[in-house]
Amino acid sequence: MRNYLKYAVVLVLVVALLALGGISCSTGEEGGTTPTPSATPKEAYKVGAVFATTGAASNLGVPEKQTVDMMVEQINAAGGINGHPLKVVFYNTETSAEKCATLVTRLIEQDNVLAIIGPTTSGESLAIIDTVTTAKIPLVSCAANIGIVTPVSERYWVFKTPQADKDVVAYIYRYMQQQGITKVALVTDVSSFGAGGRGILKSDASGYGITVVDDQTFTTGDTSMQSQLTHIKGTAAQAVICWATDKESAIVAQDMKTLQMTIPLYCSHGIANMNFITAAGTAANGVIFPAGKLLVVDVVPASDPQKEVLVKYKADYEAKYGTGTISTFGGHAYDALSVVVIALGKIPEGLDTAAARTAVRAQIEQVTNFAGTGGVFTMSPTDHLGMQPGSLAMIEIVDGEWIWLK
Amino acid sequence: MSADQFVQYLVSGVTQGSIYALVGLGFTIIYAVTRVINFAQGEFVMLGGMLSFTLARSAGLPLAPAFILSVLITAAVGASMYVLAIRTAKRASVVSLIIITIGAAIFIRGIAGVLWGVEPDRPPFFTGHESISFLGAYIHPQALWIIGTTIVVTIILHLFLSYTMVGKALKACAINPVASSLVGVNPRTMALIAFALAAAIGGIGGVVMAPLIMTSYSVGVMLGLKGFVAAAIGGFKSPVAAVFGGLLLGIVESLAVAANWGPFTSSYKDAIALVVLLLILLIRSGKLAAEEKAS
Amino acid sequence: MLALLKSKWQYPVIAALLVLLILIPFEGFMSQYTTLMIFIGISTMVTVGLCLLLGYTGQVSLGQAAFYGMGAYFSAVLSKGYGFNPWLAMLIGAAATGAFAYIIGYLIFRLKGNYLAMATLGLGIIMWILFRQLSQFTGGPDGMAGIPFLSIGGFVFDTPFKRYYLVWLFCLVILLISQNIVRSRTGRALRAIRGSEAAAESIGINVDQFKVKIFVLSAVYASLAGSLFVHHLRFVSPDTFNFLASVVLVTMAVVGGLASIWGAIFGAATVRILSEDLLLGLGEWDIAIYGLILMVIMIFMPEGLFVKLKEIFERLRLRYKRRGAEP
Amino acid sequence: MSRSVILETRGLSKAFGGLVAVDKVDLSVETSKITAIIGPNGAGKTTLFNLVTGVYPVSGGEIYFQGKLLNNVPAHKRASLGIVRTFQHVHLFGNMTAVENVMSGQHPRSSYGFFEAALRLPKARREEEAISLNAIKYLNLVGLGTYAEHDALSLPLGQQKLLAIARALATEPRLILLDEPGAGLNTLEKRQLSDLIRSIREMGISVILVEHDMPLVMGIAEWVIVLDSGQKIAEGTAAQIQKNPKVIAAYLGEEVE
Repeated sequence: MRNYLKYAVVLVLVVALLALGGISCSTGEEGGTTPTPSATPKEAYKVGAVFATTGAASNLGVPEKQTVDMMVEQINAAGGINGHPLKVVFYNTETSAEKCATLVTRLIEQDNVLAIIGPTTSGESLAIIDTVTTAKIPLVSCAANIGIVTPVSERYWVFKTPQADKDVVAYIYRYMQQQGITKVALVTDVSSFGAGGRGILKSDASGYGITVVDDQTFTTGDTSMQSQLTHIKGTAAQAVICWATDKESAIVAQDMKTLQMTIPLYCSHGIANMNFITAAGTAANGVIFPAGKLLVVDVVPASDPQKEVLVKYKADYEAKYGTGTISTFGGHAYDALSVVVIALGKIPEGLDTAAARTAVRAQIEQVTNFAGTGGVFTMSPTDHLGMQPGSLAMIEIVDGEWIWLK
Repeated sequence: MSADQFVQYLVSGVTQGSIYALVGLGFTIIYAVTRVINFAQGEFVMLGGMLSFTLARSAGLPLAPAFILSVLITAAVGASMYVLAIRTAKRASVVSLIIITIGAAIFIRGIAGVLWGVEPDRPPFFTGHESISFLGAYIHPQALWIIGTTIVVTIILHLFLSYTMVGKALKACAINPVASSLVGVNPRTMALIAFALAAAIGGIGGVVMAPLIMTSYSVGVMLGLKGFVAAAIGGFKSPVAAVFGGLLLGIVESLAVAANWGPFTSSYKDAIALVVLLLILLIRSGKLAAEEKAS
Repeated sequence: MLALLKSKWQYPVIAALLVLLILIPFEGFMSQYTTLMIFIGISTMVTVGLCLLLGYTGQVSLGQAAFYGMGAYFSAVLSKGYGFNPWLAMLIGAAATGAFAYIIGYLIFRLKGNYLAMATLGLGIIMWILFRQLSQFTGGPDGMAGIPFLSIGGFVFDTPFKRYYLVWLFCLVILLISQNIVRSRTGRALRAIRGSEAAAESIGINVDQFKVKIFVLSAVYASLAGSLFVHHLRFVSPDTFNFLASVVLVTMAVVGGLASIWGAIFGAATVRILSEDLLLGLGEWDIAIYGLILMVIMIFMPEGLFVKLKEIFERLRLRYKRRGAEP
Repeated sequence: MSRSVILETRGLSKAFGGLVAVDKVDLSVETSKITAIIGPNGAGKTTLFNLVTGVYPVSGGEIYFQGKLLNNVPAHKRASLGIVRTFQHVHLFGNMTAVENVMSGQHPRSSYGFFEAALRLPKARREEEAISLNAIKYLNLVGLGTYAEHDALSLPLGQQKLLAIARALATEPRLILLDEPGAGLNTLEKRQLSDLIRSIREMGISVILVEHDMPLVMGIAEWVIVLDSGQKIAEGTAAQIQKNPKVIAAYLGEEVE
């Protein structure tokens, strides 16, 4: 009897809070309320975006979000998509798979977006595949793990734009072969990104006549990798491969310098931004890593199909957010949103939400020879990444500059 | 493992240990006086680092003033945290107070994220960045600064607690708040001092370690956790115990990497360190129980 | 509170609110909150355990996410990896987690107060590391996707709509069970332990044994919640169960109010709704404001929302009565 | 040993580190009598209680309860054997009402566990009914029936002490040890206390009390044992004790009314 009453109290609060929630989200993002279907002929196309602008992957998520903000301004300034203004509803996942899942549901059910771009990390992406598939809404992920789009049969609604780790690893190993390196030591982050790289680095090494002589890891946020590197120093490794994002990679570079290790350091595309150079300082010198051509746009030949978009994107981004802020992560978001915009441009007028989502997915799969910042994309029913070869550049850092090692 | 390597492991371990110790000190001071585990301690360290970065790099202040200013501001933050959040919570139980410190940590981190952005920053090194050779091992000059600071801070703290009026009052309050209030020591004033002191030490730590380990709005989370473990190993007893805990933690982690046996690669180093913590706690609890019976 | 029972308008209110809880997931009503409510229900299940442990017995656990995670991973690994029936997997998970908690509790409860907090914290992080490193079973830091749905006979819980009722059924059952325990001989024993261990011993309460029992119970709650979590999200990854997750769970318990297991719903709802709904509009400031709100709640209602709400309720009732009295 | 002895100690000793708190004490307490243990501060009275109730392990000697060796019986088991104590610093359960405090005293006299409780099985209901009835009974016995629903700590000290006794009685003991029940009570309350202690004895429960208040002790105690610095220096009836030179010597400096 007493606990009946408590039910009452409990439910009152829950409902009250929920109601508040309703209010806030309608006041929250400007005009971000549910669209009244075919109210005005040219109502906005709504796209959802989920990026990790705080938490472990924030240094990837922030440029991604900033890129999207910039593109929305540009597209709407240019009259939108066939006269439809573009509206992006953005939420911060705080690099949490669980939170990401709730937010994506919110985008689908409350904001009625037509497509979703992001999230930033592989873990978050894998966490929402089921959600978007059951809800029948296209997702263009900005995360590395190839498992996000394979097997395609189970990923009907899911696409992604960043290079697959497998391709990047292959690119590094091929380069090492040329350099005559046969023994490497790995030092990788235990995070989703680092572990993904580590797995492929270990499994694919033999294919290039390379043996992994030491396999060290560290925890995201660790403040020193000296012990791991000391262990590596005791092996016959001819090079160190570090798979992590900028901060941890910078510490590895610095600790190698401290330990006066002379063997070269190869890093992942996770350090493709200025943060790494500013963080590692002089220790960044001589670090080699593969990345999209974005970083070395100046020396990309005019003949290159990407040249134009690379130049424009870099110019616009740095004009808006300051020189040296460019990063390939923002590029991934650029490619993701562009693919969606292309698709939106081709869907017929006056579809209801569900039909529009289906149409957008179909159109994304049709995208051919789209020159993005990360590479040239040709999607197909059998390939939801669709990145064409030759999109990567091997880059060395020399006196704080990115040099393309052709 | 060669002798040189072994020394190197120890050197790296001691460096890390000193970092953990500097964070652990703050935990210990506040816990001893207020019985509150201050989850915002890591954020104090973060503030020290970020402030010194802003003052040194952006405002172009020379090292000394940047150092002092950062520490003072951090101490002020700690004090105001006590006055605004902890002291105003009158009827709050210790658990509620702990949750308040968690709230404070999230708040400070959130503000920092907005003010400084999310990318890592590095204040200038105190003295160069060419590593120094030492018994066949190498050590970064900044690491020497960190170890030195830890030693100095610990000694000063020890002297402060043993020989000054305020210090003795703090100690008394730590041992028995009720009794000490009877002899005219105001626990609230002591708590205020404890928070300011802990924040200041956190700030000092942040300033000296930032050039080596870099700083960003979120470093407080991991450092706070390690510092807590350090303090826990030390039993939240005395500053010296906390430093011992920090060093032990650092060295265990380093040697765990060195061992590298079987499946236990370096990815288990944190786990191994925590197992050590658990063992120490269990062993101590035996003693604790005995003491309790005796008292 | 007893006096409250006399207020006559309670039954219609309760009825209305129960109907509301039932209606929430319906299209065009509040269906957009279905997912959020599911997660609130799941968090509540874990938080109830913490209320019993922390609020009634006075034992702090900073490692509850470990048990939450064990349930989740047992369900995920057994049902996806080894093709077990999900319900069986859930059962095995709960049993194994309970047994584990019993062994740990047996060792740990020689520790008092904050030592216990430290030990459970360490335990929680170790489990998190294991979830991450035993990748041959757990899928490592990327986690596992495509975990099967729960189903009864032919009826599959394949939509949030269906799972909403499943989760809340579990949640309410657990709340009622806990309610009964709290109101029983056992409940008094637990509160006695919190009140004075010496006195509890003196009247024949086996303090250590009860501590372990309640620790096991809270672990089992967490494990069940974890199982429901993976069968809802159909994905599991280690970071859901890291140190911060444990802290959030304790926060939920304290914010809701340790004085009553019903506080659990308030805690879970407040924390989740704040961070996953209310504050989303605030852009980059949301995290700072969340921290601020957390502090304010604790400063002005240290006993938690539930107690506060009871007070307000009581006041309203008295005013209502006085009105009735006046001619 | 004779039938009528309920508690007996032989060479009972307790040492904390160097300091010996209880030193080879031989006691034999008769059934359903009121026995008082007196002695100057630090005589080891409370330590003796803690040994009998199992709060401390003994350092030497034996404790027999109704002829059964008690040394290795854990504290919480002694209550179900029929030994219960009250505390100098009341130790009520602050997070409960008065009646709940007494109900928790019924713990060793009820048996239903987690499972029955969780599902409110008939057994649980039955026992709960009995428990609350008994609780009320003991509350009335100490004259607190009207305060059943009050928070335990909201009561004045005098009533708190009575409540603590009610809680102890609820364990249905054979022997109750009262640790300074009179401390901090006014004359009226003390008179009530004496009456209560007598009526407890009437219920056939043996009473041992440690008390500083001599009038109270001499008023009700049928047998008095005097401890000084851990050793038994005298025992006898109140009259005998008051004349005993050793006792007077021991109390020198402390006022004996």
